[in-house]
Amino acid sequence: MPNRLELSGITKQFPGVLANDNVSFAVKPGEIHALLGENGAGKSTLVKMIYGIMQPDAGEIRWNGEPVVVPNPKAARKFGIGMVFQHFSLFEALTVLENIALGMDAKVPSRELEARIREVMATYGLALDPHRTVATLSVGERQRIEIVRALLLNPQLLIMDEPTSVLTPQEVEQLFTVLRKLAAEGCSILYISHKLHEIKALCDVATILRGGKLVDTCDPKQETSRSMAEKMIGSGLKDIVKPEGRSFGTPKLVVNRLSTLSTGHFDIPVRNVSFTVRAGEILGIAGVAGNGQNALLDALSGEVRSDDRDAISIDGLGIGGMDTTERRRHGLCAVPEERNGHAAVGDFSLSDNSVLTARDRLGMVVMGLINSGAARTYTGRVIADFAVKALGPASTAGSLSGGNLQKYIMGREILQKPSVLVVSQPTWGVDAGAAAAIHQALVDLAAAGSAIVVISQDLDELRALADTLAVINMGELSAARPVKDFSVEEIGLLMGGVHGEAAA
Amino acid sequence: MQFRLEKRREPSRVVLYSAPLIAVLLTMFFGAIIFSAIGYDGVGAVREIFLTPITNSLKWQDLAVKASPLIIIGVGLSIAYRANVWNIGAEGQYIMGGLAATWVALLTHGMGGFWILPAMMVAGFLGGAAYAAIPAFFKTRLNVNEILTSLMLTYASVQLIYYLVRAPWKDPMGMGFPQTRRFASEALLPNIVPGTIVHAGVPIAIIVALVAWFVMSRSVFGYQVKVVGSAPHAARYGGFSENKTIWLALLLSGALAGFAGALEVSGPFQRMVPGFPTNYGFTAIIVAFLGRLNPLGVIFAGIIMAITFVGGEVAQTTIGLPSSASGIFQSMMLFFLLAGDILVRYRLKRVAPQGEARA
Amino acid sequence: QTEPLKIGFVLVGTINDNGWNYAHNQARLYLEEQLGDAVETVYVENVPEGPDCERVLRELAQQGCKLIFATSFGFGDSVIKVAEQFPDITFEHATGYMRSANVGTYNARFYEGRAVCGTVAGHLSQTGKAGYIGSFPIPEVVMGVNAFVLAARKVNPEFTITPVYLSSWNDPAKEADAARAMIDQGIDVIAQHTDGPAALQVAEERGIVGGFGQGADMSAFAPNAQLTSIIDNWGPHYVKTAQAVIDGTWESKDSWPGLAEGEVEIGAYGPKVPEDVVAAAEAVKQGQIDGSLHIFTGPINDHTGTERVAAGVTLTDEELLSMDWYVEGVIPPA
Amino acid sequence: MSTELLIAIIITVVGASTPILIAALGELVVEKSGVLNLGVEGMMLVGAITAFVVTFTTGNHYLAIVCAAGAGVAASMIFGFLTLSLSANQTATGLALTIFGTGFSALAGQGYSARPVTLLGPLFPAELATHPVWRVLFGYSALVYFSLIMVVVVWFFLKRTRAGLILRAVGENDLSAHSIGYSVIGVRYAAVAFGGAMAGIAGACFPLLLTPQWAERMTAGRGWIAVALVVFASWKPFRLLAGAYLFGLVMTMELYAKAGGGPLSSIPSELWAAMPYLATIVVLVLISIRRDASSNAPACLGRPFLPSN
Ligand SMILES: Nc1ncnc2c1ncn2[C@@H]1O[C@H](COP(=O)(O)OP(=O)(O)OP(=O)(O)O)[C@@H](O)[C@H]1O
Ligand SMILES: Nc1ncnc2c1ncn2[C@@H]1O[C@H](COP(=O)(O)OP(=O)(O)OP(=O)(O)O)[C@@H](O)[C@H]1O
Ligand SMILES: [Mg+2]
Ligand SMILES: [Mg+2]
Repeated sequence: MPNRLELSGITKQFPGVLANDNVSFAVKPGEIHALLGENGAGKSTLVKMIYGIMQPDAGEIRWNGEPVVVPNPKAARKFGIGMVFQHFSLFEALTVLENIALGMDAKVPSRELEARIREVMATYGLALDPHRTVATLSVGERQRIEIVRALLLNPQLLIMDEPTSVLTPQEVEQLFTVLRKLAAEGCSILYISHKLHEIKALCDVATILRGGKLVDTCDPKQETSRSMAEKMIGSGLKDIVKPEGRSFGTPKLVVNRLSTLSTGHFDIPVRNVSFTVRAGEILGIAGVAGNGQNALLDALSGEVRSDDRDAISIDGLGIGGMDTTERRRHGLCAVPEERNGHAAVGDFSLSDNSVLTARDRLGMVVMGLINSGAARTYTGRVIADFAVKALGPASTAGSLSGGNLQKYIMGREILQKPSVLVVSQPTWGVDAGAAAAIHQALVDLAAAGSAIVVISQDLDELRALADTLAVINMGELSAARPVKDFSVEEIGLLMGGVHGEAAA
Repeated sequence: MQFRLEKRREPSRVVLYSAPLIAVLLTMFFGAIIFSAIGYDGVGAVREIFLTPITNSLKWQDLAVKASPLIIIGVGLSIAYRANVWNIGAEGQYIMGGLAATWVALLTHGMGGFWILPAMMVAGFLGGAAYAAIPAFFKTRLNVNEILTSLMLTYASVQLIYYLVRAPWKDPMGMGFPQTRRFASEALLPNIVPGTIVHAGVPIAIIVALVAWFVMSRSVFGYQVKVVGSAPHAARYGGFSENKTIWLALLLSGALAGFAGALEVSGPFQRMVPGFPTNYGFTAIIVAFLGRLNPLGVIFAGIIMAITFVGGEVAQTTIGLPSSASGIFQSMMLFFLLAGDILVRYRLKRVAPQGEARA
Repeated sequence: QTEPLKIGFVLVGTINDNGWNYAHNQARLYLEEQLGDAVETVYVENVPEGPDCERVLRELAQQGCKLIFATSFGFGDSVIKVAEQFPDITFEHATGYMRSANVGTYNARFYEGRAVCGTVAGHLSQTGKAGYIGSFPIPEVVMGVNAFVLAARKVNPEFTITPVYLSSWNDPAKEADAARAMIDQGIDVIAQHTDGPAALQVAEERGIVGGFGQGADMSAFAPNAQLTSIIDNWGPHYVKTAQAVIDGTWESKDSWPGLAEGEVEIGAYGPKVPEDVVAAAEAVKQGQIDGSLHIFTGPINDHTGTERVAAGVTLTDEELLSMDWYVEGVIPPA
Repeated sequence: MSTELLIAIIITVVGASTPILIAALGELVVEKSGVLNLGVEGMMLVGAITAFVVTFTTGNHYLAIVCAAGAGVAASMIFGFLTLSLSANQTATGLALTIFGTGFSALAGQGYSARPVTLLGPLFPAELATHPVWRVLFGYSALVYFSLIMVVVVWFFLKRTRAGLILRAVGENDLSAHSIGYSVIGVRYAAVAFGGAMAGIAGACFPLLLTPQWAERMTAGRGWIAVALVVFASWKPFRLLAGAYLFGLVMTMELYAKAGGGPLSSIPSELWAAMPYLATIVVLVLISIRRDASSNAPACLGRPFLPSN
């Protein structure tokens, strides 16, 4: 039987970046094939060319043995290639049915389409109401739409670009069941993820890219996560150095029965959240995206102020009514999950971005005027200390890759030596090397006596980083316990909303 | 041979600042061709519209007087647009500023005092700001689109002039014609260059632009406006209130428009007339864009626009170009500028024809 | 060989407006035709009132115009100001009242034409109701409304007129809708003080008794509905003034000619106007030409019925030019 | 009020509302695709002069309407090219288009203002419309029926057709639509062209439906009202219909009140003239108080489409 998909010599040049350099590999029918690599290694670029979103500069794509050109996604779907994107491509204001209809090339009467959707969902055990508006759905449900949409085409190859970064362990397991079933039916799967233990559990073959070049093809079941990670980054991986048996100091950040109002249409507010973080402690907050993490971060950072002054206090001082600037003055820095446009301004230089949060703590403002020299100096330090790949303080934030921007943002906050730091998704989509560096910086900051709150959906990250852990679900926070007292299953159940006895 | 647009890593400053110049040159070039094609003296049109006002020193005073309100309003608008606040009702705020100043002038008619003129200026400021406060209120409270409210208010303000000069403010000595009395000398803006019509508003416009430039490029306020404009979420995160910025941007742009109105009514007009709305507020929108939303750029853009107006009249008398031609030249200039904008972020790259590329 | 006299015209609207500015431009062409090589003319259209006008006046002066006509009331301030700077240039300002050594004013007695139209309306209207579309209630317009209804009531004492002000200089669609609103409410004769033919066209379309051309003959737009028209004929005044400047005899004065001087003309009568009505109208016209009739001669009551002008008394020009009250028969707006 | 008068008022209101309705329907589709074209007034003027010139030279009203639509499309393509192909700022480009349309129509219309044409007559034979009540139904020209049919067509297109779904999707999330293989730029070009055609036809209403002549700037700001109406109607075609007629009513009521000399006629004419604009603001505010309205706004409205590749 010919290979389902065969790439030979695929090359794609972007200005200044060779995103794919002479990449060749093959995917067999029914094979679950992993595509691994650091940020910017060229994975997304490669699959976009397979799906016809971009065209290769050179090289050949063979489909079931035949050389083909994929001019656009429509043609790809005609071949039987389906794709689930790294960033969802859904229309919030439209219904599930409309969203799926949009993904179909042929016009199918909506009644018939609905019947087929129900059939596919029954076959693969996916539950969804076709008439719900997408905006009201959870992240996991949204992903199901994408999958159903791809499955309706009876694909012979399903491409999934980082599908699990937003799912609970249980949802991941469900997804894997579906994928294995599909593979058993002969559908090939090209699977991109940064989560190496998932790759080990799911995939038959792994192709590893580094700097756009194919560096290795291996059997993930024969490798360790560490060995694959080292192949990806091309050198040894550093471990987090976390001093054992630390003792924590006095309570620094105390949150007492914090509630927020429902703001927008579909944001989940938090209810009655209480926790305490002591000096030197890292508190991890786990949870599936969309369970109130954003509201919690906004409330802690001061973007949304509380009516109750004492709902949040630092070193005993109630700061609930203060805005972000005042809170920063009192030592609380925060990093939201969205980098470009929230934590940083894409159009501004890095130097100007430093003014955004560091202007008061580092004296960048004199009599209402900005001291741009001070901002430049500080930015230079951040770039140097956090190995940010940028031309200099004058580069615009938008010109940095996501990972480098994240390093800059973390550096900008950490070097302000906050006494309390709240971060959300500190390493989302960041590659292993950069993630390790960020983790180490957080640990070092805690060791120097700061209290840190890490909100993350990545359980591996939390288990490696946090001292204590709490789980957020539907806006409510479970009690915090030392992280080693939790099992993965228990966290997963808490994330899914099952509490107490049921979890035991 | 084909061209392709390719994104630049960093926006090009060279293109950013040269684009307006290129737009003007392209307008001259294509304007000449187009107007020749439809039977006018195209080259003459371009010469008279763009060059005569600069080369004829008699026209300089006209340029200065015409440009100064455009600059003052354009500076305010450029700040508002930076904040992503689309105030297109500057004409209405200009009118309200003029009316507020007129009100002071009529109220104080017959009283002497050096304070009258400053009071009129303050009234103009407040009048414009107050009128801009209406869209600001609705925008921040109810998220009503400020483009529409500010524009609709402009139409309403024109009617307010008509009403006031026809009824309560009518000049008792004016033979029943709809206009106010001529202001007393204390309420008139002084001339600063004897023998010309250059009034105090001209240097004021330059000062306003310079101060605005300094504030926008150096101060926290300028920073705040820019952050809110390009990334409102980031602004909130950085401790800047979006609503407060919208208020400030609208009030400031309204106040400057109103100030321009006060200067105009006390300077060139010397009384309120139904013809007071002369589209300065709308033209200043073009000025703001042509000036790249930068107060220094606005000075030059204001002068360029003034040139096209003054030159448009010259061309009417010398070569019989219809008055509608200036509008066409102005819109062409803006079209070319907006088209050229893309080259700030992208570059044109020559690509080999299809087929050759795929070896 | 002497240089031709260069004459500038400043127009507030476009020469294509079918009305006021059109008439001035026609007169300019007439002037060129009459005086030939002795004159050279230029014009600037769409000149806003205010400082822009000032600039245009200076531009014309700098270009060597020795005589400048500014044809809109709102140009007054600018004319006075610029005239001071150019004492050797002659300025003439239409419909204004401010004069100086080198500024004269001129206007035309349109109300005389209105009286002729009112006479026709009084005879022909079946409902006895006329409408009058204007942009703003300025004395010029008020005078016209009053003259019209005074003449009509001499024929039909029950005659009334309803002025409608649009608060806009140029919105033909609104003028047309105003005409429709009038016709729908029983008005069968429409006069307008706005420049376009919109109202007449509606009259034509609806087949009511009719209306009157304003500023120019508009029978092309309403061959049946145009009963007659008031034609602005500025030509003779322009020729006279230019000649006076050439001869060096010009002096600053106010000139307010009317039917007698040919400055205001009554156009051809429409097919709907019978002989006897033409005769009656011509009589009113002749009366005004020979001075036997002045439409604003008392007794005149205002719209509340109080006597405003005693019998035998005629309003002075001064009083006419600042007229802000309506005569009996006008249904006054706000 | 007599029935006759009532009917007469209705007929005038319908006429006054029709151009606004047509232009606003076009703009609604444009905005649904995520584009804000503020050049409606300019495109209407281009349509008006085109319709006039064609009627004047050929006497064929229907040809004039088609040409006006074509001219509107041509004008809209300037906007489309700048904002879609070159990602220029939509607000500024729209304003420039209005300035351009005003200047262009004035230039093209030179020499045409002293020329009469005839209105487009009623669509149905006069016998159908003899009785006043029948006149309300059958007494209008084709433009009026066109506007009403287009309300239904636009509604059906957006709600019930696949193309409409794609158009909404593009306005909702351009990047996603792009990534599943729809041509965002293509869809938006089509929408902008449709908006241009409708604005052109709306312009044609001025010489063909309202007043058979050409006058510079004869649309007198109604294009802006059309833009405002789209928000007013929260992007819903039938609400747009109601809104346009409400405005036609406000604008016309003034004239009936004054011409009739009733108590309403004592309101100063300046206040009357300002009323449609003030009413627009009031309604925008009322609509916004009900929060759901803005949620119907296309999420990408006015933002340039900048795909990463
Ligand atoms: N048009 C372009 N011209 C030049 N460089 C570009 C262009 N578009 C993107 N880039 C480069 O792409 C990078 C940003 O892309 P992207 O965010 O996909 O990076 P990444 O390496 O995949 O990081 P991450 O996965 O963390 O987001 C930057 O390095 C930027 O310089
Ligand atoms: N549209 C683009 N224009 C220019 N450069 C690009 C573009 N898209 C991606 N790149 C660059 O190409 C390289 C490969 O990017 P790609 O998105 O394929 O990485 P990736 O392996 O998917 O990374 P990640 O793990 O962060 O998703 C990066 O350096 C990126 O900066
Ligand atoms: Mg990436
Ligand atoms: Mg990727």
